[in-house]
Amino acid sequence: MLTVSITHQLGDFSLDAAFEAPAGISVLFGRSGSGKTSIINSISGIIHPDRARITLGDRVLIDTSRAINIPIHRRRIGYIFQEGRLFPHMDVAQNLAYGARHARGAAVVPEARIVEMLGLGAMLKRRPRDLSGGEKQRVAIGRALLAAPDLLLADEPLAALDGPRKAEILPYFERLRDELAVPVLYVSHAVGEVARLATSVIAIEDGSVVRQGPAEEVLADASVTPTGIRAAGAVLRARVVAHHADGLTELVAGGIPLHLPRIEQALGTELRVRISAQDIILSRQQPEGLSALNILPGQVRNVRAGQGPGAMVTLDTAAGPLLVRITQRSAASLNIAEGVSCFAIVKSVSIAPEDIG
Amino acid sequence: MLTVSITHQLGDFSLDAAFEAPAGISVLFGRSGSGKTSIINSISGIIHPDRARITLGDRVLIDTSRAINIPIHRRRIGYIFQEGRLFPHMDVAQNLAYGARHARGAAVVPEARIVEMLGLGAMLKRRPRDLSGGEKQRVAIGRALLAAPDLLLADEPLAALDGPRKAEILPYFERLRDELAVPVLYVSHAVGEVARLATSVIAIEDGSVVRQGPAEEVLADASVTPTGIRAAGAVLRARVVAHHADGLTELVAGGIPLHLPRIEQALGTELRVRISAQDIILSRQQPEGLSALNILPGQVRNVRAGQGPGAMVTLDTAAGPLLVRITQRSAASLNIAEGVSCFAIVKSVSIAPEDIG
Amino acid sequence: MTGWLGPQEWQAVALSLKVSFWATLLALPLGVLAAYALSRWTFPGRNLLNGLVHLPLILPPVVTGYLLLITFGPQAPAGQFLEWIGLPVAFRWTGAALAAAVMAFPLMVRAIRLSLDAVDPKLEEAASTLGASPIRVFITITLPLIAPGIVAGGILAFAKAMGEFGATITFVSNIPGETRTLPTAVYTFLQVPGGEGSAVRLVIISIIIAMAALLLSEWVSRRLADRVRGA
Amino acid sequence: MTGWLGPQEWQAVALSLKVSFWATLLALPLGVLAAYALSRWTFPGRNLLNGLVHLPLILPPVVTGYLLLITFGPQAPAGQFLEWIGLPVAFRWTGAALAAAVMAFPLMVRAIRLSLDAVDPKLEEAASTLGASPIRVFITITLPLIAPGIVAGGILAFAKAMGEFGATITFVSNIPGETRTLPTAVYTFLQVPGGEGSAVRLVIISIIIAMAALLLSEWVSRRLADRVRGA
Amino acid sequence: EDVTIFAAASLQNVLGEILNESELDARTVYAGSSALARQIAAGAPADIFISANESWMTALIDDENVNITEQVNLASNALVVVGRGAVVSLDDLGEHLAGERIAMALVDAVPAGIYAKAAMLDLGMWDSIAPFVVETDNVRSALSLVATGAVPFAITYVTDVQADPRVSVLTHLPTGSHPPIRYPVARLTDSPGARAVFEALSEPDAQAIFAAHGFLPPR
Ligand SMILES: Nc1ncnc2c1ncn2[C@@H]1O[C@H](COP(=O)(O)OP(=O)(O)OP(=O)(O)O)[C@@H](O)[C@H]1O
Ligand SMILES: Nc1ncnc2c1ncn2[C@@H]1O[C@H](COP(=O)(O)OP(=O)(O)OP(=O)(O)O)[C@@H](O)[C@H]1O
Ligand code: MOO
Ligand SMILES: [Mg+2]
Ligand SMILES: [Mg+2]
Repeated sequence: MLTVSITHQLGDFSLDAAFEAPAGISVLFGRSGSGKTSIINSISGIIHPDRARITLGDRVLIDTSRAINIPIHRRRIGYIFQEGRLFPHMDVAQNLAYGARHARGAAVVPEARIVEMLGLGAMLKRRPRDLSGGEKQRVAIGRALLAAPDLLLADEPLAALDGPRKAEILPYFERLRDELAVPVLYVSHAVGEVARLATSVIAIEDGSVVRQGPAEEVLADASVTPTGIRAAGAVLRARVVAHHADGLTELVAGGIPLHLPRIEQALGTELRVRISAQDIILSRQQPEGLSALNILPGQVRNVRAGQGPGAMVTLDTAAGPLLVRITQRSAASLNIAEGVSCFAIVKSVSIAPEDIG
Repeated sequence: MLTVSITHQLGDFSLDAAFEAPAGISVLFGRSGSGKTSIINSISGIIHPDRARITLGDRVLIDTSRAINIPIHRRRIGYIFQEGRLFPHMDVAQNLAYGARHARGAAVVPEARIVEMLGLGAMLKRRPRDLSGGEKQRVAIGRALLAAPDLLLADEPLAALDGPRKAEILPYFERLRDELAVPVLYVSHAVGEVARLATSVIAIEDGSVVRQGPAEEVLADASVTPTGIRAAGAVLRARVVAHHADGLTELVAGGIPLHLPRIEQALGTELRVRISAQDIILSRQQPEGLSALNILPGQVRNVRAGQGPGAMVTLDTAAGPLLVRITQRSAASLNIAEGVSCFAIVKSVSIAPEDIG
Repeated sequence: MTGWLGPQEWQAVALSLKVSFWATLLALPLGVLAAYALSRWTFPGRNLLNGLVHLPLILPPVVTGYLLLITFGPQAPAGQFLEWIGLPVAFRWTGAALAAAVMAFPLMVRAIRLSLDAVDPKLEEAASTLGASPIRVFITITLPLIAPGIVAGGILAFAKAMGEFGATITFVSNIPGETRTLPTAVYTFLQVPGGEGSAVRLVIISIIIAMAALLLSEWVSRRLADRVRGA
Repeated sequence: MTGWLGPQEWQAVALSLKVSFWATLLALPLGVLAAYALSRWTFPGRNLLNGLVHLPLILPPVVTGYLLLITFGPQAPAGQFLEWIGLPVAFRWTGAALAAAVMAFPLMVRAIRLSLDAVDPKLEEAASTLGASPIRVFITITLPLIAPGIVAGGILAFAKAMGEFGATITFVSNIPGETRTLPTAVYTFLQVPGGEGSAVRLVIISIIIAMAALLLSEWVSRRLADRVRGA
Repeated sequence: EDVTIFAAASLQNVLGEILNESELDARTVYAGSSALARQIAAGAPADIFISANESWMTALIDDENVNITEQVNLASNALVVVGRGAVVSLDDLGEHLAGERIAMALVDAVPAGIYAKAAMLDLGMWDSIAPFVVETDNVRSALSLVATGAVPFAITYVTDVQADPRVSVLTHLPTGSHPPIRYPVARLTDSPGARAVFEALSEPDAQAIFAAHGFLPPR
């Protein structure tokens, strides 16, 4: 458990943030310039905040009121920087080894595995300046992971990567989250990443925490500014029950079957499935003859009309509450109001691979 | 018109690419390390390729066979670098002015407008190191734009930006594309960006061009590796016909009405609307009582089953061909085959703001 | 001798300041040019230039002074040319400045080169893409970025010029009011038994002046390095 | 005198090489330490240290030599201490090395400081987050990154040591085979009628040696700078 | 080599020859008289000190840390005006020098300069030449200024002119016009070697060599 409370002035910008990050991945979410990097820097010890108390488990990293300030190198924190910061005088292999050399525990994952996972094999003997932007970032990720830290800080680690590479690396962060006690504080702008990875979400605005809580809650809250309407969605917990011959995997969430393209997970695995509010169509009668495979009956808990043409519907289903974004025009024409029953139509494929995990 | 033909060896990596970029935005699309930055560097003159012929309009920038090699500063090329490269000894205002000072023509957009658009007003007197990652990138964009170049090279200019900020800056690239003759070569990993901006797309793999053509064609091609299935989609041309009181804007594409959340465009404006293949639901009969507002009747041109559980359906509609991704299971149960008629159901809001433009 | 320092001694102080100032000013642009050429260009004779620049460091100062004398002396063509353009150096304070500049040159070039080598060529490329010609890139990007090195080199040169003795006295002698700089005056006192007291006074003066310059440069250099660091 | 150089002259060459080598070796670690302290730490007396380091540059060499003589002479406590630990410097080649090291020290410190100031502290921070203690950060990150500056400083010191005359002859005199270095030998020849020929030969030798060192350092420095540049 | 001689640099040739001829084994250390005197005062391992400068010898005699057991004058020297032209008479000298630069060693510090100034004062020429005096760190530098043509005249010791064909003696300055130029030698230790060297320097053989190099007998 990481607890953070920081007050710090940077020029005109004031940082005044307090939050807790439980085990798992806590995503710091906020607009450019909102103070995410500053928070991360304070935790790592790179910034010495005006006032702060930060604890990691039972270790106090800094407590300005008691004049405690553990130096950076003893904080046992892995930091994946926004700008790589590879050592220019070392080749890739040496950069990676640098983390491992000072590692304060057994490597979480063996080096060979990390090299393979990050696709670094072909460039081990190259120097940073001979790497492409994305390649540098991959090396930086590997280096931080090999240091076997007690807390991992990741500042937009995947921003420079292409989709397929992102998709390859994301599962590793998931493994970190699921298999290890190492808490991860993860800065990201990408809703997909947030939804997929976040155990909890901390939304930052202008240097302050505007919302924090379990990912399911925060992401389901359409009012969280940085997330915004388009990112709203619900996260369901589902269990893998069958792998069908036609390539679909069947999951069950609260008794309701969901069909998704093959997920390589053992039967019985519990997964989190995110369904974006805008990917759901509502229908008053049981739909038929549609290509969409997943239909969840439910009851409208409430309808909130936003500014603009949209309305956000919360639909209670057996699988859990769903968020549905429709137009006010549709809400009116379909008579959608508190208490009415209707059906949520979700295309199986609209649950993006990044949103399952 | 930019024509490019480059052969160059970088360590183990060989670049061997030839393509043409017409006016408008040509997106270079490819995985990390595929050679995008190397191509851009060759065009800008930063890399001197082993063999190359690059022409911009009627100017030859480099022709190694004729020993022509225009120096960087006379190429009149604006370059937004992957890593910012702001001048550390100048404040933001001076960095911006640097571009304008050597500008080779009237500013495309007045400085004040760029400052406002990129949200730089509050940081004009600050130095680069006091900026957040995204702020730096915004300044870099502004600086390149103010140089009034004949060709703009943009290497993942938006990767470090958050969604809302991206959404603010994208329209500017669109204006560049639509209003000015300046061709733009734009590197991006983000399908949304590509779809929205690209006039033409150049797909790179391992240093070679694997596919190039108009954006509509390339993006509709599910086989373009870097794009991948999830990014497939069709781009329709639509015209704004009405702004309704409930906040919806009505467009018409090939006689078919489409409803989208308010788009701030004058009546009569021609827009490109991208509809992702996976955001469409097919129905054999005319659907009723659904919250989805956009229903396009059409006829199946062909069905291609991919590996995995999916199938890609090309549906000819009056608005143009649509790509629809459904499961093979649905295709079978709905009897979707070449020649059958059916309806494409698109939620108005599933046309993402980034995909309109 | 009235007061703590006599008029002759004050004269030496003033002269040393003048000589060091001009020596530094003379060496600076040439030093930047030489450093740039050595750091960025490859040309035939590069090693020769490098060697020449360092020569005054390697040679005993007296030898450098002697070489200056046979190059710029009243009989030598170079000396006569300078005289002809109205800038005679033989046995003039201008010659003292020349000697000090030559002696300080290697220090200055080294300092500037180190700064130059640390400039990220990517920034220069970026300026080129913005349409800046090589000369403008140099003036607007390279020069400001190497400013700390130039200041460091300048102060090194100034300090060296304040202390230069061997080459100066060999080249331009010790003419009161014209070429009798502080170190020459100090040397004079040290040659006679019991002259240490007067020498010490002059040494203290030089130390104070050089320290002031040093502190100033330190301050300027820090501010510049600060401006330049981190992007 | 047999051959081109007589045995005494060879002796001076060998001695100068030995003295310069040890002077450089002595100055290097101290130079790195002083440069680091001046560049990174703030402590009371920082300005004083800075001044002290630069003193040999400012003072006429003869004065520096004189100060060394009264500090490390056989009668002075520091000199007696060194003698007691088995490292006498007075009128020994070790003293010549000490004098050369002191004279070269400011050049070396300046060179190293410039390199240090150019090191991006972000890289050091990154190493800290990877668990490297300050001393390890210094050894594994800072030191390799300032290697070009160290090489530059080292060669500057070596060249200066090869040419140092005033302080050396004042401090440890001109004892053949013990403290008669190349520049001192040159001086000696210049003092007698007809000695110029020998002096010129020795000057040529020093030039060749210093140029060789220079080229070597140039090469090493380029390779290092290359390794270190660009991330 | 158990005897170390600290000697003024200008005595290098003559001393080398004397040691050679007399087959005495000694180590010679040459530098400016002032530097050597200071080093001896600081404890330098010198057995014999030959100074070109009487006042430094006097200073050492007065120094209580230095134990000088014997002291004697070895030779003396005379001043000449050198140049690249023909001989001039002393009477015409003033006219000859008028308005031209003349080099001499530092007139307030280095013996050759001090004597030269004294001579010029005595001859009543100082005031007219003073603005044109070019002072050098030692007398040899003054000579080389003439040799390279940088200045037309210099005042040096007669012993300096010998080997350089580019310069010639224009006129000899009267020995009475300046204080006697003496080369005192001192013995600082009591070893037999030191005694032997000290004695040998005053022997007729040594004196002949001094004379051959242009030195005058001790005064
Ligand atoms: N030294 C400084 N002086 C003044 N303002 C500063 C300084 N350092 C940072 N800031 C400001 O503090 C704010 C927070 O910066 P920070 O780097 O934490 O943002 P961020 O959330 O990481 O943004 P991004 O997503 O763009 O990286 C920004 O507005 C930035 O301009
Ligand atoms: N000097 C070099 N020596 C060897 N290989 C190099 C050198 N420079 C670049 N490369 C390799 O060339 C390939 C192309 O690099 P480039 O920077 O063009 O990729 P990119 O497509 O821009 O990637 P990214 O999206 O990660 O920025 C990469 O595999 C890179 O490792
Ligand atoms: O022997 Mo001297 O002291 O150089 O004139
Ligand atoms: Mg940031
Ligand atoms: Mg790239």
